[in-house]
Amino acid sequence: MDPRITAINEHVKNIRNVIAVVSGKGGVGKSIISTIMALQLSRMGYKVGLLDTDFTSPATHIILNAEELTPKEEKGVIPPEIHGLKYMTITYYTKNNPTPLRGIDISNALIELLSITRWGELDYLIIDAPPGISDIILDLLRINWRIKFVIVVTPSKLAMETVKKLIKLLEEQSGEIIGVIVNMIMGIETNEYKKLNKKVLVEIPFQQDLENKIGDVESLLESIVGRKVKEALNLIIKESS
Amino acid sequence: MDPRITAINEHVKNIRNVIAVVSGKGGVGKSIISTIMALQLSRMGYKVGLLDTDFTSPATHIILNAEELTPKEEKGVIPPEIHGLKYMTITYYTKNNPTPLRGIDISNALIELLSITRWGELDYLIIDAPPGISDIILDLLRINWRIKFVIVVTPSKLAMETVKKLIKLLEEQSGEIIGVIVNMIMGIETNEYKKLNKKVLVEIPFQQDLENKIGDVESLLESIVGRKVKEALNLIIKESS
Amino acid sequence: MHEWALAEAVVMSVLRIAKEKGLKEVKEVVIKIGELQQIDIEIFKFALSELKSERNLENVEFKLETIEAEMMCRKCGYRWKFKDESLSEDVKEAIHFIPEVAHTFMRCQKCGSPDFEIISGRGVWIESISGVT
Amino acid sequence: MHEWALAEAVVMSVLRIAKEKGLKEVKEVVIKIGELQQIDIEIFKFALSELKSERNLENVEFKLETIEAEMMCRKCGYRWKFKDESLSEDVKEAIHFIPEVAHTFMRCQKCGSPDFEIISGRGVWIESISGVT
Ligand SMILES: Nc1ncnc2c1ncn2[C@@H]1O[C@H](COP(=O)(O)OP(=O)(O)O)[C@@H](O)[C@H]1O
Ligand SMILES: Nc1ncnc2c1ncn2[C@@H]1O[C@H](COP(=O)(O)OP(=O)(O)O)[C@@H](O)[C@H]1O
Ligand SMILES: [Mg+2]
Ligand SMILES: [Mg+2]
Ligand SMILES: [Mg+2]
Ligand SMILES: [Mg+2]
Ligand code: NI
Ligand code: NI
Ligand SMILES: [Zn+2]
Ligand SMILES: [Zn+2]
Repeated sequence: MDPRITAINEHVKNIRNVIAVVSGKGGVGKSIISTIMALQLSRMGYKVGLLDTDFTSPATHIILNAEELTPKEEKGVIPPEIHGLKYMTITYYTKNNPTPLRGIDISNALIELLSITRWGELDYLIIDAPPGISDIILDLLRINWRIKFVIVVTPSKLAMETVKKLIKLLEEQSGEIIGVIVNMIMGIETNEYKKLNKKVLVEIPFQQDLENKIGDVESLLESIVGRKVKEALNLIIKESS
Repeated sequence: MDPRITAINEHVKNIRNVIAVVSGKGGVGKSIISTIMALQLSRMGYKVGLLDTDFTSPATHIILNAEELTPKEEKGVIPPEIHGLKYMTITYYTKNNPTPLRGIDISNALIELLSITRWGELDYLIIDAPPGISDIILDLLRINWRIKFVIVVTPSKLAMETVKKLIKLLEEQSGEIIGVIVNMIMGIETNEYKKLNKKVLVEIPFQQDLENKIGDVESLLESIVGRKVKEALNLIIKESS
Repeated sequence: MHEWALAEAVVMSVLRIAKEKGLKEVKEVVIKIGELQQIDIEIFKFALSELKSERNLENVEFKLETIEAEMMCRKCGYRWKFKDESLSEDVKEAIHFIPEVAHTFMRCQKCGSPDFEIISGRGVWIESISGVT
Repeated sequence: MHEWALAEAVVMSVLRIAKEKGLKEVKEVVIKIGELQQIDIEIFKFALSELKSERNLENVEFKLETIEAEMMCRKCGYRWKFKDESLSEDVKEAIHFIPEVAHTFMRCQKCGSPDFEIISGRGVWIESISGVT
């Protein structure tokens, strides 16, 4: 009997909305978008948590410039606050060392983190998911909580191929899909993503100077991507209220 | 006693060079580059195999437009030939259905595929790796063969973060790194990848119309990306001979 | 007919283990065959006997035992047997080659999840080897 | 001091299992504690006793047993024990929170691989519960 699963339900009891930013495909902008989502929600006055579950290739700590934080222990682990977010990442413990984890370890690390983290009361917990349709996606579906999914895709045949599969899986497994964010639009691509038959929350253009804004939260939020993510959030909030 | 590991050594005995295209980061171009590498080598007259190990989010079958193939059975599995390549992918068996696999299944599928596939004599086996630093990377390091790694990175802080970790791991584990391919260069980025202290095999520009060439092998090979990958290959071949 | 590849794998492993154990002559090899992979036992036996003579293992007796395949759902805990699945020939064929493809085509018979563990009946393995040292 | 969170997890699970089993009163709970996580047993016991009175479990006896942590390398098969590692306090602290972080900081003591299985001594779990139905 593993007591952690029971503990998780207790620790997420006071979280009103759990939103996982997923794709199956890598490099489509899940980390950028999930981080900006969390930041924008916090600016809107909500109580927000951000959890990076891409344990072997985390990125959110770079986007947030959060390399100096350490969580406090107090009847569990208290997520440090940064830019108004309660933020949890494995990099608190691994620093910038390689972290080769097999799937079973990834799954255990997720369950462990969720069972010791004391988020307290939250309006939104945003989860940044790793690429692949593997342990993390299956665990997010296995835990008994009211999780919703935001799908990120780019207008590329290669991204579309995997996203179609993920959507099929989530629908079959009664995963609630809020909608699709189409990222890195450059103008000349196919509009095939319209055939996904999912609500398109927002179309985000490719923004060439985004790179310079990584690690600088203020200019990230004011950037085109930052503003487009906010548009998507307005739709999401309307839906969930 | 699992007899498959012994079998693998037998089946890869007549492969002169095994090259895995890896990154840790998703969406940097591993699948495009590994596929083009295999195709270009074949055009140069080498006997080439291509193995897609991104089982949950495969892409090479789309790039090759290889959705109609099925392998033959003959004292094992004979990889179908397409555009001159011996090509193996899990999509022969899963078609376009979602394939949610935990890490342990991904590892088992790789070992199974390698132990039943009869590549015959090959000059090069190119392996397209999934994102993450997880089961596939660890298995490629565990199998006792002379594997070499080509690292793909983009000039993004987020890609760099993970690639640095992967390089550190491979070096520590005596994995042979041929060099780094820097993909999707747009001009204004940092040159931080020069600090990786690895031979840069080629710098590939961001090619806006690449999307239209996916599935069309001829124009892919003639594209800028196609020609740049060939430049990298010329260096790789010189090294390995 | 990739039974041949599996038989080859077994025979090569037997040779390797015999060497490691310092066996002069191998007498008996017990092989367990997971049901999931639906090995054609007759072809497998034939391949083994052909390979025996090729590899100087004439005096070995191969004992085969099929292990029933059983799955357990990671989501709801339900257990069920492969023999209770009704799969198309195409799907069986796919699982024959790569057992993990089961997660593409099979679902927990109680809750519908693809997230199950194959708790028995996967793969082909050597249970024991005995002989003369 | 996330011993408290672990104790809470145990107590909540005990309550849930007792309900499922239809136990009117829980008498004894056997808890196994993996060495890898380096739980402070005194704090853990204190947390359990505090939680006992909060949750109407006054009469329960908690029996704690520490399980030695052992690793096995997936590359070379070598086995070694956690107590033979010499890790810095920072690293121990990290493993205390997320045992998987062991793969960041520990290596097979024979071949240097990070690809090892923790074959025993990971986590905290309830071995058995007994009581009056
Ligand atoms: N709209 C955009 N315009 C330009 N670059 C983007 C955009 N969205 C993301 N990127 C860049 O693409 C890369 C992948 O983004 P990331 O958030 O790490 O994706 P994922 O988490 O899906 O792997 C990063 O270098 C990021 O800066
Ligand atoms: N040099 C390039 N210029 C423009 N687009 C590229 C380039 N290289 C790759 N891409 C595109 O980037 C996306 C990710 O490529 P892919 O090969 O699938 O990466 P990975 O295998 O690393 O996930 C695809 O849509 C691909 O078409
Ligand atoms: Mg990411
Ligand atoms: Mg991330
Ligand atoms: Mg790929
Ligand atoms: Mg691929
Ligand atoms: Ni067969
Ligand atoms: Ni603690
Ligand atoms: Zn089930
Ligand atoms: Zn070892």
